Amino acid sequence: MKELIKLEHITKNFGNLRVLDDFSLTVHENEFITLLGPSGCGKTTILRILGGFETADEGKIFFEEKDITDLPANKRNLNTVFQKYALFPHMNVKANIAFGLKINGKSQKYIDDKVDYALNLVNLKGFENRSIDKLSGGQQQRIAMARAIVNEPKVLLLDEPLGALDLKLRQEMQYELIRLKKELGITFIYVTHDQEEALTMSDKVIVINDGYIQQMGTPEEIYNEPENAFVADFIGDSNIIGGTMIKDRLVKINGHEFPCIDEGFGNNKLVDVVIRPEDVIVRERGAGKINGTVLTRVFIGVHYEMLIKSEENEYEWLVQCYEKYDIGEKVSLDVIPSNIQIMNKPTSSDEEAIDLDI
Amino acid sequence: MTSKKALATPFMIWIVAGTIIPIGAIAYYGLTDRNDRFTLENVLAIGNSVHLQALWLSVLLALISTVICFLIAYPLAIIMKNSNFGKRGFMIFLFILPMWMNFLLRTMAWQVLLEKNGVINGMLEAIGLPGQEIINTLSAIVLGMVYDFLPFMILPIYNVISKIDDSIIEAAYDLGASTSEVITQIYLPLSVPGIVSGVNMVFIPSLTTFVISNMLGGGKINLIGNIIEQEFTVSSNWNLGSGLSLVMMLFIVVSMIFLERFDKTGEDSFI
Amino acid sequence: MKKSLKFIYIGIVALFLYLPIIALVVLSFNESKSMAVFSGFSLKWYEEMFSNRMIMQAVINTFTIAITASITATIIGTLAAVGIDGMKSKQQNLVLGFNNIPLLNADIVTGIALLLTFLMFGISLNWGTVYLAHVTFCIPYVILSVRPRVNKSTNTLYEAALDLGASRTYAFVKVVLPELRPGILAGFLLAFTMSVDDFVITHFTRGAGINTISTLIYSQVKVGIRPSLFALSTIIFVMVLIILLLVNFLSKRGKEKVIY
Amino acid sequence: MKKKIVLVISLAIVMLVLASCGNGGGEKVYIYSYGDYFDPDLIGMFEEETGITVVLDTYDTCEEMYPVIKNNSASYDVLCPSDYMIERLIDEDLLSEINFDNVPNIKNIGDKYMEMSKEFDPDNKYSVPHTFGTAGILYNTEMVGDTVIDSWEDLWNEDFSGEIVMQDSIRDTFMVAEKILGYSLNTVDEDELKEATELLKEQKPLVYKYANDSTRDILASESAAMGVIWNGEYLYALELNDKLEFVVPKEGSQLFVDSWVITKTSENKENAEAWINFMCREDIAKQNFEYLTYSCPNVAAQALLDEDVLNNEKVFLTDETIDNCEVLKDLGPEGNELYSKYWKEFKAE
Repeated sequence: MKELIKLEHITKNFGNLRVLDDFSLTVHENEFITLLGPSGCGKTTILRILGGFETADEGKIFFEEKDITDLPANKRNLNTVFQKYALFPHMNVKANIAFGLKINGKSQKYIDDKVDYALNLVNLKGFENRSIDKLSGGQQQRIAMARAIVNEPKVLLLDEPLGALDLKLRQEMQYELIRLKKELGITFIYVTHDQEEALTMSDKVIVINDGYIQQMGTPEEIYNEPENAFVADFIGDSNIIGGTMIKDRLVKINGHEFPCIDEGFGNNKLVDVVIRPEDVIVRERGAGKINGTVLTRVFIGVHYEMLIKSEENEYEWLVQCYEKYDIGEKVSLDVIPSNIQIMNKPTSSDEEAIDLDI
Repeated sequence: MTSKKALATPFMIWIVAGTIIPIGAIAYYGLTDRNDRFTLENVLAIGNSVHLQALWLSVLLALISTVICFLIAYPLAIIMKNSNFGKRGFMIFLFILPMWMNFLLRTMAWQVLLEKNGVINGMLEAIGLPGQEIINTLSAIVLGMVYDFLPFMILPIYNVISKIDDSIIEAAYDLGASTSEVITQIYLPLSVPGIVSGVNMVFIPSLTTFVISNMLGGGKINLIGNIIEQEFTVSSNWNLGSGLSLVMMLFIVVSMIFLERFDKTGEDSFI
Repeated sequence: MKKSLKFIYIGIVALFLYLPIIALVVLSFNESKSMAVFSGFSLKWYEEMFSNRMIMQAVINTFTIAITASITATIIGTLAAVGIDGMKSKQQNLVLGFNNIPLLNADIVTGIALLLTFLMFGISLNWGTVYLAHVTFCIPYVILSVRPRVNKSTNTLYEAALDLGASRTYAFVKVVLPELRPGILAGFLLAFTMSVDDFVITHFTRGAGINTISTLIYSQVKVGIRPSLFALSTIIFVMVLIILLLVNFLSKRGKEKVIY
Repeated sequence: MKKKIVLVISLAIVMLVLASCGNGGGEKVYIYSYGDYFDPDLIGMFEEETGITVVLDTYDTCEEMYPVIKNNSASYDVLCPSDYMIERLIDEDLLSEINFDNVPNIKNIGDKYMEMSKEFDPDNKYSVPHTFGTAGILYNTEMVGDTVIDSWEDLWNEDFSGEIVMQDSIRDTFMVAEKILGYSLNTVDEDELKEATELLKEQKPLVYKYANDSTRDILASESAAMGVIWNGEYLYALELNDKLEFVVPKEGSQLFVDSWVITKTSENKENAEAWINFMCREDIAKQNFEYLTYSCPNVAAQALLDEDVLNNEKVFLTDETIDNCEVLKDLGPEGNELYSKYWKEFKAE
């Protein structure tokens, strides 16, 4: 795939606060890329620098190998779908969608056709003359999309576009976005703090925290092989516990040795171990390695979610399973080797702070 | 709910005593002659060439000042909106503070500044420019009006503009609009309520002032406000003065209708 | 627009607004009475100001009228803002229309109308007539700033308080009023400012010997104003400046506390 | 029930306010005079001597004062209007006779001036002269150069365009034009008035400003070369700028007498008389003259003044000058309306 956008060594400060620090990223053509991270992590700032609403303090931006670092927003061939849609309240639906086309001096015929096409695409045919404040949130969202795509941008920047919608609508719109992406065949750069959204839609997810990229990869990679405690904790629920890598393919957790599939950490090295709650196997007492007592139990639809307190070191395991165990019941836990994910202990003080939080 | 409504009772009494009755009083004086007989003469006196000329001059000067105020205030409001936080509060402060100096004194200060041998001419001459003779002319009055009423244009416009979501402006840039297109197609239509109330708050006082024309016009220029004021003081023909006031109220009614037309936000933006 | 260009623009407008004020402040320290020449630094106008009874009386009048009128207007206006909320929308529009009249009406017309009314009812002009006139034009400002705060949430809060067993008065005083406080405060300050700065309406409704700072200045403008009035305005201006800076400073401190 | 309570409270507030409008206790005298027309220190002295509190208000022109008195919109005790206005107030029964038993110092006022007063107060029953004088041209000797200033017509000299200051008061402004045309100051002939109006309109482009007492400051700061002003301002103007000179034009001028009078509605008449008596005391009149520099009709006070001031013909006019001057008379309602009409027409130009 061809390289489309390149961010090189971007640094951005707001006052004394460093939001982005030496941030580099390459986006390829026709990718659906998601910047995922907690609020304040710098993901929106990246999008705004791309859109031309902020200027980076240092670093360069290339678009199709041209330096666009100093190009103002209105000259960039990319369009943004804003968090709260930012529709023009004094214009009707059609005028909103036609805005960019009119500015670019397109013919009336072309504009009419384009607006028709865009409204069709977002399933809002016949809404041309509605006024903006008469639309529901989901409809406004679609108009915002339509307004951006009629300009045929090479890249669409989406800043938490589904944040203001309710759950049901949000799920619907996720499918809608995937469909749109396929039909348009352009690059989407999507910003969200919702990991489910990120995993559902993207080709590539970039997890960001404190202005740094924590991990980059396909949704599966991110979920199954988190590279550090932050990613593991941020993406889905996890049990993150300290352990010792005795040798390749053998790790000691809670005083018990578990075979695993990771290599290259060295011998007798302290590591972090990530085990997803659904990967913990609950067995009758004695049938597993770690002994524990069921503390709480909630039924959440498909399965039960339980906290099980380990007897050896009081660690509380988050566990999901289909069988029902009573509170106070004594059980044993086990994990199969491929579900054990080993990570290096964080080295920077920043990440230690995160560790403490966990 | 009825008990809640009753809270407005003192206000209703005040409306009757402080607004309705006084307007009735003006109407009564305006529609009668010295002997309390009904007449339309005082109202129709606006057709008198002297009055008409003063009215025409007042409308003209008020229009000019309003336009100048708008042209100064609008870019300022946009700049104020886009300045960063700390500065924003400071700037509102900067433009409100002068209102705390008595406006008569501020106006009079212009007299001092513009006097033929005044401060401004002194400065101009010091840098080798010819002195300007604008004191006691129409320009001096316009300057006084712009000076006195500019904050009343800045504040309502700023109020409306500051409420425009930044992302709407960014969206317009994002869609390729240039700065001038953003101003004409986004800022202007969205700030109409503020503009209307700003225009009202500059136009009406400019139209009816007698103080500024008195202080800066050198007694050479009579605006309709001067005529009415003089009917009440110098000439003591209160009936004529009231009749002309009734005519002035027409303008106010028109401006009220204008305000009514535009969003209620216009009302809030007085503050 | 370039940043420096913005700066220059703001600077020019600010200069335009402040030039006369600077001139007045400078002249208040002028040795000579003449407004054309600065003949030397002197504090004599400040001395004269404090020893001149007319000026002191005008200061007292200005502030007693402003304080009493704006307090009265704040009470009536706040009650009205809540009361108006309980009206049907047609009634609301009518009442608000009347409320707008003193705001939009030319000062000169308002002043004359009040003057004629006082005389029609045989009320001789005095301190009280000025007070009544000021209350009249202050109320709309209070309503204007309080009304936006009277909305659904205050209604819900009021009902919630009733639901929890509060009496109507208690609910109003303890629940609704605190909710309206910023609006009330803004309304009061606005009314106060308008009252202090008013000239035209006072000019028409003032009685014998009732001068406010504005009318005193006007009566002196033609005779040749004495710099002691510049001194007075300078002092008021500086006081306002200090108060505003203090308020600003304190509220900033307050905000920081909230954050940390 | 609630409604009634609110109603009662709001009425109570209104009543309270109305009640508080009454004046506080203590003896008072309400004075309404031209602005800056006597030494402000005198107020304190008077209060100390008599225990009467002075409440002072000022006006700029008599015309401004008249409607206030006429409508009794504010009640004053003592006024200090000019001659023609006193006549009008007497005619309209707005003044009360002064009890001269309470004003023994009336003896200090020269007979000459009491005689002059008879022009507008035929029996000397209502008024006590405070100042008198005439209008003339104050000019800057340097700015006018070689031009000799001795006629009202010099105010129409186009060489001084934009450097001429005129009075901004109906009768005083018309006076200048009427004198040039050779008409009486008190003409009510519409044709003559029309002619005067035309003359004033013609002059308007040359005029820097229509001003009242500030004429002195404008000339002192050399923003204008000449202006119409009262002779009483001359000494003070000279202090500010020694290039100034004053002349009473040869066509003759207006003679004014400004006198203390007491209103019909006065509630503090004896205090008012005490004030007038105080102002007539020789030492007070002298102090006031030194402050005001308007010619004072108080003969006893004149005796206390320096010779050269007394002999200054610009301050204490010669009989010859006085004879050449005319006193303004009240013109009656029609006459006043006629002046108003032409005044407005001239202003609208």
